Amino acid sequence: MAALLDVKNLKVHFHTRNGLVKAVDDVSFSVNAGETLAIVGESGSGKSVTCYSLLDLLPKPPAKIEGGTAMFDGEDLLTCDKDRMRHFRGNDIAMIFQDPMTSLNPNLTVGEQLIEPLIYHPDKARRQDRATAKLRAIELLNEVGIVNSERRFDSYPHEFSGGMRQRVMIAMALINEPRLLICDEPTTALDVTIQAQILDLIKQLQKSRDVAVIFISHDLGVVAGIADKVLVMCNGVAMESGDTDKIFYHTENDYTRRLLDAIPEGAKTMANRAQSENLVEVSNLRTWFKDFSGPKLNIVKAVEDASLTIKRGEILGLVGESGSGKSTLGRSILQLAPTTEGTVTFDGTQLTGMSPAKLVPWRRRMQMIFQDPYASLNPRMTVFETLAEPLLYHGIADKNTVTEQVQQLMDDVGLARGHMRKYPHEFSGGQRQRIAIGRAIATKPELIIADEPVSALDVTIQAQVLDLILELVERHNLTMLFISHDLSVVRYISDRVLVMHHGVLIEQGDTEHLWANPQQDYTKNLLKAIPLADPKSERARLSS
Amino acid sequence: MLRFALGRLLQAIPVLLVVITMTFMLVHSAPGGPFSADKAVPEEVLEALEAQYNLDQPLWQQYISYLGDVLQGDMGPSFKYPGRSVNELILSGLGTTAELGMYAMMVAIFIGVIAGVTASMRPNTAQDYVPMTAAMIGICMPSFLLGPLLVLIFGIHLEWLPVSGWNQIPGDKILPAITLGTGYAAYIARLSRGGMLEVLSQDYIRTARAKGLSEFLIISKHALRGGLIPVVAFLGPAFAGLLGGSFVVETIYQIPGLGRFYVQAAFNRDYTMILGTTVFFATLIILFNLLSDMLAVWLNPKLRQQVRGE
Amino acid sequence: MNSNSTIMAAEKGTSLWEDAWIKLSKNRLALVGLGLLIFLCVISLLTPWIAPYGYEKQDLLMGATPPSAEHWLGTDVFGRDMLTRIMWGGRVSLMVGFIATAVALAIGVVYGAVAGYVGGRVDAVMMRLVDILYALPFMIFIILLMVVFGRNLLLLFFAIGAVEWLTMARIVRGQVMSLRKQEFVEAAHSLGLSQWIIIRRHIIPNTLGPVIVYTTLTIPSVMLLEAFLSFLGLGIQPPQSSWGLLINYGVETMEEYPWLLIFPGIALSLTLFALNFLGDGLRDALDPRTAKD
Amino acid sequence: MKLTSIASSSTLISAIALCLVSSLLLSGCGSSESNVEAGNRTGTLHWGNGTEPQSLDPHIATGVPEHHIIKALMEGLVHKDSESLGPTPGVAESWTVSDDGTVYTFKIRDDARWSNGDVHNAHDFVWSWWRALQPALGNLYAYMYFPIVNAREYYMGEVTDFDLVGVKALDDLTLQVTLDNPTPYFLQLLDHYSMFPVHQATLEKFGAPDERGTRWTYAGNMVGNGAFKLTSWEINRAIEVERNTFYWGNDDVRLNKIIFYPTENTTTEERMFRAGQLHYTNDVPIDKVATYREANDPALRVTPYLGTYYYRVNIREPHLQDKRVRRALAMTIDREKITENVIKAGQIPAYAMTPPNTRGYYPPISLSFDPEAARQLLAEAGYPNGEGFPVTEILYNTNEGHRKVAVAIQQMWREHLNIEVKLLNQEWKVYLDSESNGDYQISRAGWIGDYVDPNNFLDMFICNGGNNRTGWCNEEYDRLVLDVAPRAKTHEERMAVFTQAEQMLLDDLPVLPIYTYTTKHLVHPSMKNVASNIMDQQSYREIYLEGDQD
Repeated sequence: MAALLDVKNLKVHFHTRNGLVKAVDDVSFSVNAGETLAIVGESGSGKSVTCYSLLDLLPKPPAKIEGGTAMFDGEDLLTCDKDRMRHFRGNDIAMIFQDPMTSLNPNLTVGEQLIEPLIYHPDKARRQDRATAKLRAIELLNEVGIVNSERRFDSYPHEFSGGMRQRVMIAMALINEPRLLICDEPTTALDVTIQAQILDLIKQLQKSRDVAVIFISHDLGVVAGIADKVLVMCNGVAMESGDTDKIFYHTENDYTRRLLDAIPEGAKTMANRAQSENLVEVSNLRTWFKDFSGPKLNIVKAVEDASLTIKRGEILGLVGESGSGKSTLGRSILQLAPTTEGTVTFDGTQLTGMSPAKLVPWRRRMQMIFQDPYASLNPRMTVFETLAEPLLYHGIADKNTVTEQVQQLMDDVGLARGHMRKYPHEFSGGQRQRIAIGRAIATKPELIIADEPVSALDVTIQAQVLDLILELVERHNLTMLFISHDLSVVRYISDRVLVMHHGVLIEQGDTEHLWANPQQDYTKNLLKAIPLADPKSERARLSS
Repeated sequence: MLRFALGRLLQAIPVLLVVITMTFMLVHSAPGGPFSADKAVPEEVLEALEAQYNLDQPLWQQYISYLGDVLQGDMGPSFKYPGRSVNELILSGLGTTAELGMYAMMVAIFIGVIAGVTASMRPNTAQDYVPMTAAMIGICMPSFLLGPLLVLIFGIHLEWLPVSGWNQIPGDKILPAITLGTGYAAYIARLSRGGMLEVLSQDYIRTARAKGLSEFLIISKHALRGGLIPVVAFLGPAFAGLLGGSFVVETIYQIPGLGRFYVQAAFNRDYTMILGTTVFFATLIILFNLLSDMLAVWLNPKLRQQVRGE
Repeated sequence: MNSNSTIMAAEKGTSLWEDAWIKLSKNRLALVGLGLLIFLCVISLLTPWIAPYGYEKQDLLMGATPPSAEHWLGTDVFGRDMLTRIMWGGRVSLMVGFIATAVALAIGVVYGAVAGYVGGRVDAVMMRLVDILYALPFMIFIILLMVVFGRNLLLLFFAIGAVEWLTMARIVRGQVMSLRKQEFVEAAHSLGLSQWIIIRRHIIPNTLGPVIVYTTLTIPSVMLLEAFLSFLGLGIQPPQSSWGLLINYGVETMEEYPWLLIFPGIALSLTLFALNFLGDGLRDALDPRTAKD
Repeated sequence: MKLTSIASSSTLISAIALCLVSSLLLSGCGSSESNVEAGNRTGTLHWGNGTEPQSLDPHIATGVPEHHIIKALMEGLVHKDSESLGPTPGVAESWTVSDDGTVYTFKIRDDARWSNGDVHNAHDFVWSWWRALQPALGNLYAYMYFPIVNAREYYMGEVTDFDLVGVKALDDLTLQVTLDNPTPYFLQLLDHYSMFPVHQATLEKFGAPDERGTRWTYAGNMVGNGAFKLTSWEINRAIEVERNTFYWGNDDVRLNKIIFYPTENTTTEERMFRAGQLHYTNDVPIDKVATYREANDPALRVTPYLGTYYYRVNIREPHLQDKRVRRALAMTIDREKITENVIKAGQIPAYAMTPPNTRGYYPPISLSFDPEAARQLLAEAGYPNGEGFPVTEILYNTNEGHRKVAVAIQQMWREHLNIEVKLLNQEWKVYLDSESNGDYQISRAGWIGDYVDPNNFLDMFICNGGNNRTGWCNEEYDRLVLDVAPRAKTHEERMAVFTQAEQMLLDDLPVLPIYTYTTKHLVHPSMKNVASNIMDQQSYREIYLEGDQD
């Protein structure tokens, strides 16, 4: 039988002011009804572009489809006119996007957005009035697992959690009973536990509706469970494609291999260098925020009564899902967030209640690495300026020595010296994070608090940065609080682990010990939810 | 919401007090009294007059008594127009100016938003540059130039519209509204363009597209809401400024509005009138800033619910 | 991205401004604007030597003649050569425009940045102060200035700066409020940098975009404001003149002697466009994220 | 970026496009019938009246705009003939003057009524004049009464009993006024609004008689004795007066209604006229006058005005104390050029303070444009070829016309005397302040006569006179103007005295006369019986409108 969607030799080029970029170069694949194709690749591999081009969602210019065909049910998506395309969109082919936070219009109720495909249906015949559309929508909301959906129908997106929003997105995609569902990294922005649920949901729905699914992801672990076929892309070129087991168990392609290897697995390989002495002692720390954003002030209890110690030389992992308050805890320790109660002691000195001026010498000794390497670098400062600033400010270097020291740092974090005068935007995410790390270690600190330093990076890059961090910790004899939502990463890097939930530290222990027998149910669930790059076990887990 | 508004209004009180005090000192230290004229005014007459308006009292006494009156909502008698109270004069002009301001705003928003949205739909194409360049000119086109131009074209030569007055609808409202509105239209165009560009790059617009909605729906239903928030923020100050700045237009078109009083009062050294109008406009500025902030809150569902939740 | 110039830049070790220049020099429109401005400035500087007539040389019998061979842009009611008047007017207008705006810029940016960055009560107080200044009767204020300090150009700059900086402050404040929450500012904070350094190095440079755009719009309106102040007696006195004044007089007689309005108008508009193109160019150039092409 | 070039070119287009769009939106809603057409139909006169009147109380009002309106609402004992300006009967149907010219006896017409129908008799005048002389009222024109016996004394509080003031009601219809001296122009004064009667009952209804600005002048409250009565007063919009049916001369009045518009912006006023919104404009923008003249459009009416435009010289300034310097300055002002080429509005060059033919008075001619002689004088004064002559400042209040004259004169002095002259314009009130504080060197000034008599121009310059402000003082001059002239027996003798006095003024030149004012109006052809006289007085009783014009 003919495949539902058959893409042949797709070529998409971007004509930017910086010249031509071959985003997708001669890629072919096909999907049948009821089948799931996973397109895997790192950022810039062209996996998303491939799918956007199918629905003509690319900004033109700069994008231009240079060639190829995409036969959907006998019609070429690439050549059909706008009106025809509107018939496909949301009707035969639906799409789910990566970030549910931004993919829903914050100004409209979810209900309104849900029924739009029905009430504004491209062909008048199939349009429905609001009332019937609403019933349909509510029914779907139930189906995707949103409780008391009648009431939720009139709520706004911000009233839903990330996972819930993604469910809404899915409902929205399915409302016109599409035959092809394109999921663009639908779980990347979600916590592990939620991710598992969503994957589950998608798989069920596909079974029940017998739709074709294209599942885009950068994480082989995620797709292992649900994909029938896998297409691996890199720099716009198809590296390898075939059915899942083949790709995972007998791949011939080095790139695919590298992807698989990059997935952090197993315990930390390095020795625990923790010393007896406590570098940081936190007792009964409490951080509350006054939220002025609204006309009405409401108090956010980000951290409740946290007590912990960080031993000199150890890497302490801090895991928790988004909103658990782990970042706030980190910032509170550095006195970047105003603490409400409790004390933070650094190397025997109490930091809480110190005046900003007094803190300056201490700040030099404790640094932070932020999650988003894009936002954490001043876009108007070159690498040199960024790295030189702390050196000069803290008098570590002077005018003459600064250049050399900066180059030192760049060597340390593995950046080519030639790039010294470049601006952040000229670097890839990984390189940026290296710059950020460089800035953090510039002041020769003793403590570094790393807030999700790798979660914004591709797997392969992630692996490199993790190794870099370990290496630096070794060389500079650093103490580190490593905050992450990704348990595999935490396990890979940290000696000891704290688990945080709703602003409270619920469990802690040596990493392997905790992995072996977690006490709290919450922790157990977390550990269960970790996706593995092993189709068989994953399938088992999902179907269970 | 109430608490929010009340808080802001409380802040306004000291502001107004300072405004009154500073203005009071300004006007009383300005050269030339309210009664100086090119024909010499005999001493005894001058004394008689100053006695009539307690100008013979020491300054601080005048200040205290003035404050007292203002607190009771009485802005005192006008010096320039014997027998007319400042309240009376302000009231007589307020309606007109407010009306003028409203029409001007309507023009500004209508033209501005359309131009801005059009421009934002195809950035960096002629469809963008043309309205934006026009906007640039509009911003810098002084109304003392635009006004006469319009009058000559539409009033004198084409004879489509009256050249002055404030009696018929819409006849003699149109030219003033355009003259006063253009500058603001231009600003709004720039703002709405910026806002729309911002919003159109959002993911949820892409979602809407993927849903198969028509471009029109996407713009009107999904984009405008968020895209016009900067405009909303601008409206408050703009409207206040527009009322204050209506002087030129009111003079060109012989409109009996507040702007003329505001300026004439300064020229006439009509102390009470200057104070009155100043206080009045200060209050307007504060009120409208508050209003547009509240509107902005209202447009944001998240904040709105917090308000409801209260 | 276009690597050559970047690498070159890297070796040469360019600063933000040098980069800006590299990029600006590649932006044709901006260059046109810049050229035009320089041209206007040079003209005004050389006016005393190159002006075809004396700027106050009257010929009452030649009053208000349209453009002709000996008077390219015609003459005003006193028979003074319009071209000369405009050239001399340019000296005043450009000087007022640039200096006054610079004053407004300096005050506004710093004030707004501080208010926005410190936030909280300080911000509230500072902004209320702005409200107050907005509310005060400008004309009386000017008249007083004039009486207290007498007339001179410096005062003019001060007076104009005193009003123009208010809006500037508001714009900058808005920008800073959003910047303050950005991670790189927090990073700078975690490095222990002092507030002032953070404002100077991390906040203000990132507000440049809107500030530049607003500035390009301010300069022309400042030139017009100058005319109004001159009417109140502050600022320049006849027979000296400025574009603003010339335009004001021109409006009076725009039916009888249109050229008295058109030519000064053109001069002002030219400046306006030049500024606008240059402004947009600068904004892009000063934003490293836009490629250097 | 490339496309921007398109943009810049299409700028104008788009600007125009904007205009067009807007015009389309609003085309078709032009007003059908113009004010003038409607007015001609209904006998309504649309009158441009300068600024918004401050007050319509004849004893408080000061300006010309007020004058125009009050003249419609009230009248005095006599009128001025709109051509000869000679006295004609007003509320008084006749009068007699004693041989020594100091006692006037007026016969009030028995059909005189107030606009509310009340009887109007001699007692009204006595009361009104008593009121007008109350110091608390702050009547700027009180001096109009000063020829009357004891009026000045009463006003100054030296006399407290009003019965001693020379005004008596012999009976209901007979009013007797006694003067200190024969005052030939006294009858004229009676036509000045400051001597108009006011309705006692109405005033007392709305406050104390000497209370400033009560509401008795509001529409609905006001009761007058003029040909029209106030029907509406909308601030900054319009003042409407309608035919007063109780007016004794009502039968001769032909207008039914007059609407006075506050048109302080002459440019706008002129456009209103062109758009048919006005029958009569208060003024004409100076730049427009020339245009109308060249087109010799009959609408333009330019008439000499009883007023002089001149420069005050501050005698207190060291280098201006020398009268040779002042003469030199006076002689290098090319008045013809100024009137012909600069203001071009038919003004007449003035070489003396008093305008020519002020009730038969012609000022002495001793001044002329003579740069040669001027340089000579300046040299004698110690400034050969202007060397060492201090920088001198001309002060004027912000105004297009003043600016033009000043710029021209500045240039003339530089050219002919080679002296450095600066201009200084100030906002009106500031200018008044500096001038009355003597804080100027040379300042622009103007004087409009209150009544047609040289006295009104010459008594300004008595020592420390309120309107002198030059610091010039000459006892002999004062004696002539204050003592000799009033006692003069015959008209000729009196004029001779004034000539002598003015000659002194012209010898010393504390003021530099520049030109005699003209009044400039645009008059719609349908407006008939428009008077043209040096007082710029219109008689609404005579004006009428004729439809179907143009």
